[in-house]
Amino acid sequence: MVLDSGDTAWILASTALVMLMTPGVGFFYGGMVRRKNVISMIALSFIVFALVSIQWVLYGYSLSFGPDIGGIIGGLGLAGLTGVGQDPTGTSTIPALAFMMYQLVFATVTLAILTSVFAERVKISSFLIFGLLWTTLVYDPLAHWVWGGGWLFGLGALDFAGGTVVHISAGFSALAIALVIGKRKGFGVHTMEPANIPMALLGAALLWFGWFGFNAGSALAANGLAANAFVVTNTAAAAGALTWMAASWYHGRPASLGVVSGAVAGLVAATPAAGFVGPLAAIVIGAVAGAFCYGMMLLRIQKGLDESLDAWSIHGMGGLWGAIATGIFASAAVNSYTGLLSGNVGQFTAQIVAVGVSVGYAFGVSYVLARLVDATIGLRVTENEEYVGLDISQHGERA
Amino acid sequence: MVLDSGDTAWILASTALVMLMTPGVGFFYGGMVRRKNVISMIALSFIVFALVSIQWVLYGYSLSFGPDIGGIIGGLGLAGLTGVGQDPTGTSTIPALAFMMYQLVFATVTLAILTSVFAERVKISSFLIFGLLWTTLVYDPLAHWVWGGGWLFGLGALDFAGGTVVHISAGFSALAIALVIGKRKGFGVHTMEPANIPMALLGAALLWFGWFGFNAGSALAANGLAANAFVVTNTAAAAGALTWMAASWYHGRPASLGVVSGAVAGLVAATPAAGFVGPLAAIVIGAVAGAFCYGMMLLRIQKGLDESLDAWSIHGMGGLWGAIATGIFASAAVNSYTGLLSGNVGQFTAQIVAVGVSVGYAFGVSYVLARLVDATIGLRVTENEEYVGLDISQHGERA
Amino acid sequence: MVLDSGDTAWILASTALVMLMTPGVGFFYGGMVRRKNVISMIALSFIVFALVSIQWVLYGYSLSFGPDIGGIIGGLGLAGLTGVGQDPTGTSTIPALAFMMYQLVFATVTLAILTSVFAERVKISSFLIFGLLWTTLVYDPLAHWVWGGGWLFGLGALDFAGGTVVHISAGFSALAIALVIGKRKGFGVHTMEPANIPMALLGAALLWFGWFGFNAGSALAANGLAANAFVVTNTAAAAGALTWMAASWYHGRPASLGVVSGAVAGLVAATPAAGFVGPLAAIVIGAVAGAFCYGMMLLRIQKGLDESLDAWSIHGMGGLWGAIATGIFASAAVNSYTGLLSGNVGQFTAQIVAVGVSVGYAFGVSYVLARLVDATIGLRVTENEEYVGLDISQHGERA
Amino acid sequence: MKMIQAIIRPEKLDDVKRALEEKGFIALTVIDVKGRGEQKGITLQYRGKKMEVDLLPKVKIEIVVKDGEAETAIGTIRASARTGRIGDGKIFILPVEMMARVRTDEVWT
Amino acid sequence: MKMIQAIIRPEKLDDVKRALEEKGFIALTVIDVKGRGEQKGITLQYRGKKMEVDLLPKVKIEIVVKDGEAETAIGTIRASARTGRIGDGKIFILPVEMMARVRTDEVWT
Amino acid sequence: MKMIQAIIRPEKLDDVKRALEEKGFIALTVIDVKGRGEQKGITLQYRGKKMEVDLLPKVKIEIVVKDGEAETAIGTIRASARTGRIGDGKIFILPVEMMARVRTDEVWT
Ligand SMILES: Nc1ncnc2c1ncn2[C@@H]1O[C@H](COP(=O)(O)OP(=O)(O)O)[C@@H](O)[C@H]1O
Ligand SMILES: Nc1ncnc2c1ncn2[C@@H]1O[C@H](COP(=O)(O)OP(=O)(O)O)[C@@H](O)[C@H]1O
Ligand SMILES: Nc1ncnc2c1ncn2[C@@H]1O[C@H](COP(=O)(O)OP(=O)(O)O)[C@@H](O)[C@H]1O
Repeated sequence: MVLDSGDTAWILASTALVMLMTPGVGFFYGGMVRRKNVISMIALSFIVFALVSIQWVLYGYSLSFGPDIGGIIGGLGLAGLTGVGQDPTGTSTIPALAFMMYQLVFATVTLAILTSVFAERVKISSFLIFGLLWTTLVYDPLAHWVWGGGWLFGLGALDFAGGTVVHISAGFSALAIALVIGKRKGFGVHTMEPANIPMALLGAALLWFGWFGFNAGSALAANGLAANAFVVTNTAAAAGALTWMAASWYHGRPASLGVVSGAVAGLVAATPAAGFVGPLAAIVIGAVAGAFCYGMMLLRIQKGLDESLDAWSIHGMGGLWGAIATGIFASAAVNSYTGLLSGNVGQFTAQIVAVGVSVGYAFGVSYVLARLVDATIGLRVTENEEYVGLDISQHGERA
Repeated sequence: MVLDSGDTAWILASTALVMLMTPGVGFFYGGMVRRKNVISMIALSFIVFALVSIQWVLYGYSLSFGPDIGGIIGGLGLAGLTGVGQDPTGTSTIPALAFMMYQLVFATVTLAILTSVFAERVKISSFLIFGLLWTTLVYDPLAHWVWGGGWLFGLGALDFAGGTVVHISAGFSALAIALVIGKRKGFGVHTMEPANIPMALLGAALLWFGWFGFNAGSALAANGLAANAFVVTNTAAAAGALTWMAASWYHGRPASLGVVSGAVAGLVAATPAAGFVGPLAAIVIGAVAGAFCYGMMLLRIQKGLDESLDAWSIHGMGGLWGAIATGIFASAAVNSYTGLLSGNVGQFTAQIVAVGVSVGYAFGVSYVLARLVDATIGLRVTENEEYVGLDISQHGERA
Repeated sequence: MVLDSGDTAWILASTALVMLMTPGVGFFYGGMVRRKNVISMIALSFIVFALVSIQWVLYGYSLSFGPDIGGIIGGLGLAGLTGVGQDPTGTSTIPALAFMMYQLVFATVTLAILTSVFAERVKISSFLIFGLLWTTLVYDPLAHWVWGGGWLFGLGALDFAGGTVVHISAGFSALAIALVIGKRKGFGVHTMEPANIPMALLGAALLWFGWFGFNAGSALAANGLAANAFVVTNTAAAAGALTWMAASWYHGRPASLGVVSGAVAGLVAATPAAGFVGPLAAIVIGAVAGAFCYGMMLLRIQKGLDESLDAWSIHGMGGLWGAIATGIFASAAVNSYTGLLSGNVGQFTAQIVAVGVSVGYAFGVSYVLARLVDATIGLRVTENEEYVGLDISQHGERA
Repeated sequence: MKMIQAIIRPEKLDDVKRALEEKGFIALTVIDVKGRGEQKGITLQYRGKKMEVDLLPKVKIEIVVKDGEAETAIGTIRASARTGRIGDGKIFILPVEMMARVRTDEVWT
Repeated sequence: MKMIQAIIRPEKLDDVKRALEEKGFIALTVIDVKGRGEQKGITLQYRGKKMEVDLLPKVKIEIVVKDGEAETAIGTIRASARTGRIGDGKIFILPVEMMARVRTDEVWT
Repeated sequence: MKMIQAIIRPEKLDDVKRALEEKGFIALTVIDVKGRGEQKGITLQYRGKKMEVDLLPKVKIEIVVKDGEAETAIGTIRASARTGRIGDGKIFILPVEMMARVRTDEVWT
């Protein structure tokens, strides 16, 4: 189709918004670790961004969106962006390069979320290698399956902006890696106070802001569907913020970190659903997400699991709930799909399958990769380096 | 009318920009309070955002923009966003949902501005209740009167992006509440040094950035008028920054907080005028705003009034000046309206009336609401909680 | 031509993005100076923004883009924005006011970059005067020569988004001023630890984010060329980040400030090239920029030159490399221009000439201006003021 | 000589500094500390439960004075730092055997 | 009276505070410091080269106690701050000639 | 034993640390403080008016040494911290009655 300047303007703006989410994750996480690891945490987000940007241009985009090979993976036909041009292709109204770039920022933020489990203990060289393997072997195939014409897409599973590809995959990968990398020294023994809560709140603000590009941009056009996704995103975030706040208030005081964690939970849950459900369903989806992810966080802590910054409980479980909720609340009034509430059991099961597959694939491959890297070059820094902190030991800097 | 993708792209982008203003206010204010209340101040902005987001979707939008009831208030016909769809309505070229969402972020930032007067002493539970009452009983009616087809609109008062609805209402409400909630302990006795000036500057940067969405987005289209509003906004901000800087330099040193306060004063004053006046008028409007609001701040301090972060002197008085200036400088070369300078006395009086009504309504209702909440559940924390700081006493966190 | 709402939406959004770069520079630089000068550094960026905003509206835009006078400068026909209206002019599809505003934010960020060399020692009053002279006598003419129809444009030199006008001019001016203003007391004697590395990283994130508006906006339309520029920008930044990281790793540890400095180097180098080269060339351009600018920084330090925050080595030399690289890699597949690799030697020499002229003009005039201001009112604060820090001595504030 | 260490409320620092100045005690060193007194900080009621905020921000002033001046200095600090409410602080006197100036070779004992 | 100054690991502060509390030592002052011990901080291996991180964050606790109580306080701190690894810290005892309360006119010597 | 407290310019910390190290004084504690000397900080001229910046950032070094080593330590600090300009700092010596290691049961008196 012919290029539409309005649609293109919106996609370019959305891409910039989503780009900001990667440092946003960095500041969100960086504010929550201990003082001696703040820079390390933010630096990881920049390094992720640079690394995946190059990987994606060289071959990642092609693996995800290149010519389908048996429903499993894309071919290398688009490697180096050969043939990815300034004109729209197919039914698209935006430049092929804009679509590629928009997908790039999704790939980067996914790996950024995953840094949660590496917090305060990862060796930077090992992280670089692991990250490259992970984005190639976990993210790229999943993106192909769901969005690139792969087999999950064929199954009819709905995922508007990446509940499975981004959030479930990052969250459950984090869970798997947590089992391999082990707890931070002193976890559960000393209190580990967040270094800089205002910084974490800044990160959350950037995330909320950027998420409008993430979800509303996924309409790939500046149209009514984008507006719907925008509203659903914001509404779910607000509802999640309020229920997490209420739940944590009930257990003590309403921490600011709880408010924003709830918002992120709502944003995550809205991600697969934003283009399929309406604003009132968004309230339910977000509200459940806030309370549910809060509970999952408590469960994680109770189990003594050091998945340090809750990629699993918020992104993994929030994404899981959002994907299922899409199968429940999808409404023909919004888009041409219906869910369980409209009597469409098929959609609901398709969602469950997609969730199951994503969970299993992400968890399994990540576990194997983490063991591999750990067994060869070691994922963790030495005990002394961990004690001194990664800022000094890995970067030679002090916050 | 039919949907225009360019206009829609710009409104969606503008909505995201304005959304960022709410945490922007949080950081701006958070940097200026004492260290023990920084988190509290930022958290209030997030809580405001979540609260008003849900209120607006449930019934706030309907009260403001629903079917007019006697010029006073909108009916509940649009409650729960029933009938607010993906298509444009009337002469609009953007999705009805996009318009709703754009208005939502205005409602949130207005309540965020109002947190100024609650700084360092409000009980969070009382704030939640007060905030909900205020946005429902002050903001929603005012928005209806000016933008929703209510009686002030009928009078012909001009308010491009919210000088009355947003700034006068927040500013004069803050003044009223200041009389009820009382001074912070130690106000005027001890120096209260701002905790983190760079954080306040960051907030100001986000405000300036977001304000382009606020004012230029109010054209509701990506057109020449939007461009004019964009230019007027920036020019007035710059002029305000320079005059406040000069005035404060004259009295001592040019503090960075003065520079950005002047910019905010200019932005506020540009808000009602942006779509009606040209760039040279913007220099005058902004320059006067910077010096005038600086004087109002000095007056407030001299009167011993603890309207802590100057919502009144900057937003209230800046909005008042901007609304009147619109009646002076409105030019047919920009839009189809003229002001006093073009000999249109009628417009000037309409502006005065609108200002008077907004000031009176906001001040009066806010005063009553504040007394009510204070008399029942109490607006303030206990003296000990105030001494310890709201971060710990209300949120259990330390910055 | 007729106004295109999509193009206008993108330019307005881009303008907002670029606006954010000026405080972005403030935070980037502010985080790298010593604690006692953090506010000063950020404040300079706000002051620059306000000052140039007014200058540009009054006469700066006219000098740059007004009716050409002998290829040297624009006339005052557009002073006070007379005749700069809401409609597009010529072949443009965006409001003339939008184009003016977009150019304004370029002028501001250029002067912001230049604050590097004034860090921690400039008298604020002198900076105001110098800044006004510089933007008028260096920036405005250069902008006219390259973009406003002046003589360099006639030569056929390519500069997509400001490699010469913005980066070479700021960078080499900084070099010249460094020779006049002299070293900070204690430079090379005491270690000068950066006050707040996370703040510098935040500034870098805002720069990267805003740069999409800078480069992709320079297509002045939401089209395939904008998408290409967007991709080239991001790819070069990522490559620059990785090579600077690798180079600094080789010499010790991979500092986070190195990662983002490399990204900025890549962004700078991409600036002149973004609309003329493809993504693979961007990898080369960015990769070379990261390593090359790192080397230039080492050289500067080794020479004992206190061009404090590396405007010269990153912007000056990065811009120089980018401008030359444009002459090498320009490809007809991207835009209608070719470079050396396609056998077009003429383009390559045109680039060299443009670089030489910009370097010479910026360096020469800046040197003279700096001496002039230094000889009359003095560029530096007193030794005691410098010791106490500019935050207190110039602004009366503490970070 | 004596070192007087006074732990006071941060918001009283300006008052204390001014009062000391008037009595001729110019030189001093200030340190940000956290502390709790015998009553264990401040107890807040929170939804029925009690919560103790035990380490509150305080400011520590250190002044080294001649033996005979300690009395006056302490009196001045006490008068200017007192609010009468719990948390006003404590003053300690430690013996100092010698004081030396870095800039010159002066020494006091 | 005696001033006990104990320099300990920051992560042990809660334990030490609690232990002191149990023994009846409520009042104390806490200061963030950096320090290095005789073994010059921590040595890291880095690509063949050694790198010394010499100033590590520590916490200093100051408690003023009656002469007879010093022994117990020191024992309590030692027991609760010890991990057995290098960097556990040091304890110093300084003589205090007088302690005064700001809020009242009480004085202890 | 003696506790040497030296208040120096922050930018001299590295020099002082290195100088002490060379003389065998490895262990030390560093505290960020603010202070003013007898000349009341630094006076700036500002548009005709005078402005006093009275609390300037300083660094305090604390070293506990054996009685006989105090002299050397002080000399070393003085030599390495001196710039000759106002604000170079002061050094105090306080008596220490006992020093104990947390990690072991060692005690020095
Ligand atoms: N025995 C002590 N040892 C060390 N510090 C003390 C001691 N007593 C009080 N302090 C310090 O003085 C501060 C104020 O003491 P506090 O007991 O609150 O004053 P008050 O005497 O009014 O009750 C405490 O926060 C603590 O820092
Ligand atoms: N002689 C000393 N003077 C001043 N401070 C000291 C001295 N010895 C130790 N410290 C402080 O105690 C901290 C812990 O000492 P360290 O030597 O690491 O303990 P350990 O005795 O287990 O080796 C140091 O970081 C330093 O702050
Ligand atoms: N009598 C004192 N008591 C406590 N601290 C002091 C005293 N004299 C100096 N200081 C500390 O030493 C620092 C440097 O002292 P200063 O007087 O500036 O040095 P100089 O001796 O060169 O004039 C001061 O900022 C203050 O912190």
